[in-house]
Amino acid sequence: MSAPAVDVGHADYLKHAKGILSWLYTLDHKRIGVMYLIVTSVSLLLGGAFALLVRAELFTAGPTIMEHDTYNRMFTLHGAVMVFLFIIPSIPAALGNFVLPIQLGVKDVAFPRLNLASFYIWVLGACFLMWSMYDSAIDTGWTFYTPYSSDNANAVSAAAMGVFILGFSSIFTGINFIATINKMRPKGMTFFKMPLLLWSLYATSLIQVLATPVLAITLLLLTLERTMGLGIFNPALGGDPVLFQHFFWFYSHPAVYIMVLPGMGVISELIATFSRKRIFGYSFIAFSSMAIAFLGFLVWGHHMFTSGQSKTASIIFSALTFTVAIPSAIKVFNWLATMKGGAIWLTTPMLYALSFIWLFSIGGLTGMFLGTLNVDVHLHDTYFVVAHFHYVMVGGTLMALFGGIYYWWPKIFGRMPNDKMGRLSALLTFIGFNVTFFPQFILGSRGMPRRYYSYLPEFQDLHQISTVGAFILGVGILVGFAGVVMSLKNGKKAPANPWGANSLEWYCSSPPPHENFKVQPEATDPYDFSGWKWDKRTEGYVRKASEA
Amino acid sequence: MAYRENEAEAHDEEHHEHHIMSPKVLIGTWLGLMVLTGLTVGAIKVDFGAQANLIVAMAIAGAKAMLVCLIFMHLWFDQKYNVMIFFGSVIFVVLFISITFIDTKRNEPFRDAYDATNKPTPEGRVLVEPTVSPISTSGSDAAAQPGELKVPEHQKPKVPWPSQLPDTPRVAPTAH
Amino acid sequence: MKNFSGLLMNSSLDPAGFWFPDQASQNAELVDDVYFFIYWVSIISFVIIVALMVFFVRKYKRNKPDHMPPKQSDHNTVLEVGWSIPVGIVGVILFYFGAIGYIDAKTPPSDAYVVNVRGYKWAWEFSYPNGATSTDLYLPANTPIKLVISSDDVLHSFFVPAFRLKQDAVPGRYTEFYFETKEPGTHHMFCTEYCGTQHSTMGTRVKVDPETQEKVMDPETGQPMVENQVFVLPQADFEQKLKELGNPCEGLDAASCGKLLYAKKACVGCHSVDGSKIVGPTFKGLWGSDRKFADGTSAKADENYIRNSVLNPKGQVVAGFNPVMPTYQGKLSEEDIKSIIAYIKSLK
Amino acid sequence: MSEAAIDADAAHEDDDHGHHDEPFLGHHFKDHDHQFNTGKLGIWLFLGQELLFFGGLFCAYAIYRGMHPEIFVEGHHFLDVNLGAINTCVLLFSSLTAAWSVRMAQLGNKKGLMLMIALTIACAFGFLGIKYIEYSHKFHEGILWGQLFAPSPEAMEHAMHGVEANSRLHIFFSIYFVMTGLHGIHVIGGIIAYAWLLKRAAAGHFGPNYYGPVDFIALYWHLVDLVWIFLFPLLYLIH
Repeated sequence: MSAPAVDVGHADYLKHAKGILSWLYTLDHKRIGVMYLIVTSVSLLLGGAFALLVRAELFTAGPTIMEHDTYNRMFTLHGAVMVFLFIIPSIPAALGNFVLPIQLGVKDVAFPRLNLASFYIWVLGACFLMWSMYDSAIDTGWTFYTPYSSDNANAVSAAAMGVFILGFSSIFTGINFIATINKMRPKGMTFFKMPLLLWSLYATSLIQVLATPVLAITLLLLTLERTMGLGIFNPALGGDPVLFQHFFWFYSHPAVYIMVLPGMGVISELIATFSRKRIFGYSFIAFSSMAIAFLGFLVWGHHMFTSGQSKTASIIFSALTFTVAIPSAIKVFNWLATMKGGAIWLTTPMLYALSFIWLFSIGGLTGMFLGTLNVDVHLHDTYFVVAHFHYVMVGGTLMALFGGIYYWWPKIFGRMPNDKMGRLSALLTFIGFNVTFFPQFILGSRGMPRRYYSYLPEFQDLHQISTVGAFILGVGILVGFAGVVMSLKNGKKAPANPWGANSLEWYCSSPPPHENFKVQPEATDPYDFSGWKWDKRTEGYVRKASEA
Repeated sequence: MAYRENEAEAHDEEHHEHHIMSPKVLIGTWLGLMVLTGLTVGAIKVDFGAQANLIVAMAIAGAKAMLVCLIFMHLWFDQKYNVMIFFGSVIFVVLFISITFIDTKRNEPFRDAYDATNKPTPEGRVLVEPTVSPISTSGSDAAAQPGELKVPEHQKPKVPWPSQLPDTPRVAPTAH
Repeated sequence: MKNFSGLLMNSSLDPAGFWFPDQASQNAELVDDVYFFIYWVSIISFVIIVALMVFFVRKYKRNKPDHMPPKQSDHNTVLEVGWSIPVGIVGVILFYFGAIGYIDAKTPPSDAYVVNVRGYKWAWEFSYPNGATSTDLYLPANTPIKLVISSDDVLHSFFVPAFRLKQDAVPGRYTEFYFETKEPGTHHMFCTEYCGTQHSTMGTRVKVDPETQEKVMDPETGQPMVENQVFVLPQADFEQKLKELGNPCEGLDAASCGKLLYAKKACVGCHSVDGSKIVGPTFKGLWGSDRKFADGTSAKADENYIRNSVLNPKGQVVAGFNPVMPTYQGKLSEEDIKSIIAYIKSLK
Repeated sequence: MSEAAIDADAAHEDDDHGHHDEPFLGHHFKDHDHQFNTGKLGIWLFLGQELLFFGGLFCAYAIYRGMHPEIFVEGHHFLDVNLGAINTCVLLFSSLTAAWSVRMAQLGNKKGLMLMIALTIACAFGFLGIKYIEYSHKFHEGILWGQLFAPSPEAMEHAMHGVEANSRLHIFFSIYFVMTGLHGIHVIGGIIAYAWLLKRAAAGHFGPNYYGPVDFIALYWHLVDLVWIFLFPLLYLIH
């Protein structure tokens, strides 16, 4: 099989057309990906600012810098912005949009207009959410639990409609990705020759298509309940608030995998590339993504062990929950096995990948505490849970996102990110993250409930450590952004393949030309790195002479 | 269509038949649907029993749905993957409904007990004279409430114990 | 920070004391045992994962950019299945012991002593079979207890860390759990389901003087004092306490009784008596003043007005405040309301 | 409209880099078959999410029917089976015309295609008209959802014959109005999509080579029909 020629020399997509309108009307998946990258990054900073305000308030046991109600709004907005505006769209919509079609060697995703529509639907949803903040801001927690949310003077309806709309953005992205992967793979690329990122995006998209509509109908019912007094969830009218939780978690548990699966895909790419070794247990990793996606639908009730759910249901859900542990563990073991005997290059993205393994392991292992019924009854709704899901979602998604950004940045903008700042940022986020969240496991075990504005004096020391950590984490994230953004001005020009990876996106120039490839290339083996050699002049990898 | 020959895996999948429905099949299907509609309306005249009525109605609706799916939506002639998506979604709907149903059904006594003293109405809950003691709903023995503790006779309850509720109904706060 | 290092020192001697509050119920023992089983499994797995990761990074470093590892092993099915099996086995063990403990806490024996727990914004009210009520929870020692939990407004969750138990209070249904108390002692309780403004004060909290809004300090330790706790008492003390609770205002005049109810019935959380605005209007100078309502009407604060505001708080919302107060119908008797009116009268 | 977006994409025409000889073939597709198959997969995925979307409502229905079957028995007395049955027939006929429109497009029969689309739109309006009669009648009698449920004594007497109604009866109408209302919104969506299709059919865009949008919108329309096939017995035919 002959490898596709490195495609250089066409006008790149950034210069292809000029002016703000050429961006706003673009159908190019790369530009849409970049726009997503910008808006999700802004969301991350916004959500992060809310988080720091929350942590600052918790620095002392009593009132510190704000009132009860302000605090309640801050933690709600932190959750809502981070979950709906940042984590869910970050990797699939931003990096996925950019990378997926190029990895397939096609010119665009299957439905480019739908892709742009998804982006504007996202913007519309975000506007609703912002409007709700301006109006009076929700204070229900990001979960919108009834009946608190159905009988509440705040702007819950606007926020719920915002999330409803954001859901459709997510669904359409999912439809687009599935159709693209299914129908537009290049010659020679069977499902089992795809890069693992595509597998994880495929699994993610299936969840987006099948779970998100249930969230949509839930929030629609909630909005109707508030505006028209429907009474399906409101117990005062004979409704059932626990039913709302079933509806909500039928989406929101699979949504946890929407958040973490793409991250796992990114890590699989990073580990293989920087170990310069074929990924170990390819089919197990691929199947584990699908298994996680499927099993993720069957375990939603483990969020409801203390909610008044029946004994029977709790026991069934607990049993099913442990089955998810197996595919998750398989991934971690396979990453380690890939590193064994490799040629490990500790670049910035690899540092992020390693801290992903560290943090995700803690997140996964502490999940066992929460899946175990009687232990969960003690730990549920305490800081233990807060720490656990931050280890999974932030340790997972945020680290993978930053790893991914540093990895693909040369491809996206044609500039090498600042390596020193990248390493500093990886170190700071890693330290800051552990200092913030590890003490929360202790707090939770000792009985500190979550979403508390004030707490008993005995919890204060651990809270203070946590707050200090949060600010270190914040600095780490800012440094991370600075490292890539500053490279746009004075970064070194990036070679086509700075890392020696072998999936198709590294075959086109950095940044890629407008239509990626003139003709769809044949598939490469994404984990065969032997065809590339180091080129001192460009400081990147080039094809070996025999094959070029 | 050179690309097809090269995609061994996708060879059959990609072959699209452009199946054109004949007028006979279309009209026949439609007539079938009309007959089934007549049947399901007619079935309400016959009482098979509360559960069976629902099953009969759903069976007829299911048959109609299959006709629409397989012929009008030409799923019968469609690619396997599309069939999988559609019926896969149906399976997820069924999982969602059935698991939620199991849980809610098992919790019925706990709600009925509460309803017995707090009746839900469009205006919000209204307190009514209780007919059962909520304490007995747990499945354990109701008679054994206070245990070995002796309560002095003269002490009158200040706040209604669920089995000693006030005589006059009252209106609880409404949702809005 | 000093305390934290002290606690770490402690932990080397007693990990349970580091991670957990006291064990005050039979249920707590099993929870802690399962917890520490997972804890050690986790620590061992984590150390192995990280040790391997660090070892590989150091051993298999890329020396030069063209360094290509010689062996490109890509899979080993035996290994894959092999390392999935222990994960599965641990899962089965955890599920089994977790479920056993859970079923136990959900299956009360028929002779359990029943206490009704009612959550509302933002307090718990415990009622005992003799009709007495309290805001602290009193329980007899060494007795099987069943708590029957309900809520008047939104979701709450009743959590006692020392019992390792929590259960949501769901409006529209009863929920319950069972445990067996051990030796007498004092424990914290919390609300763990987010329920609005004062969520964090619904349960054990720092004691605040209702008049000055200042923290109350323990004269002996110099630490802030807490209120709203779970008291497990010896049987005789418990019965004595129940008697007292049955008639809290005995021997008090109406205004003092009102003051007592003001603190006990959680009025204190929203209404100040020093003129400051919390969630609701202050009681200071309320009596006889003119009240302007959100709908534009107004009234004079007399007996009738206060009575209405207590029983139907959303009927007359004072301008500038949100209609968040729950009704106290059924929570306060006619006598109680009179006492509260007397107390408000006394606050000029 | 999302389904319109998929259709538009299947016909993605981009001025500067399309297939110049093929006006409705997207530049990133190999040929019409490729484009058609991809679009079809897209619309099926969209229908899959529609199923889950309605699935939430069917779940709420199942829960309340399981808990309180009596409110469904009582509630259906307030509904008119005849109007429901007529509406079922109207929708089934529109499904026939929708399926026929695909046949017409495949055969390249422009007039037939336009006729079938027009018939489908007419049926959709007919359906909404009958729904309007039902709704306005109920509004008039105060038979509304949830908190607004306050039927007139005559309506109560007519349906219940003096038997006291269940205190949760209003929930039946919450479910009834949400389910039929959302279904009605989907019908309106279908009308908009078909109107767009009619315009394109008049311009002569469709033929044996390129009829994806006709097929996709017909699929959507059949799904709307499918939902009604279940709503009719679940809401009207209870005894």
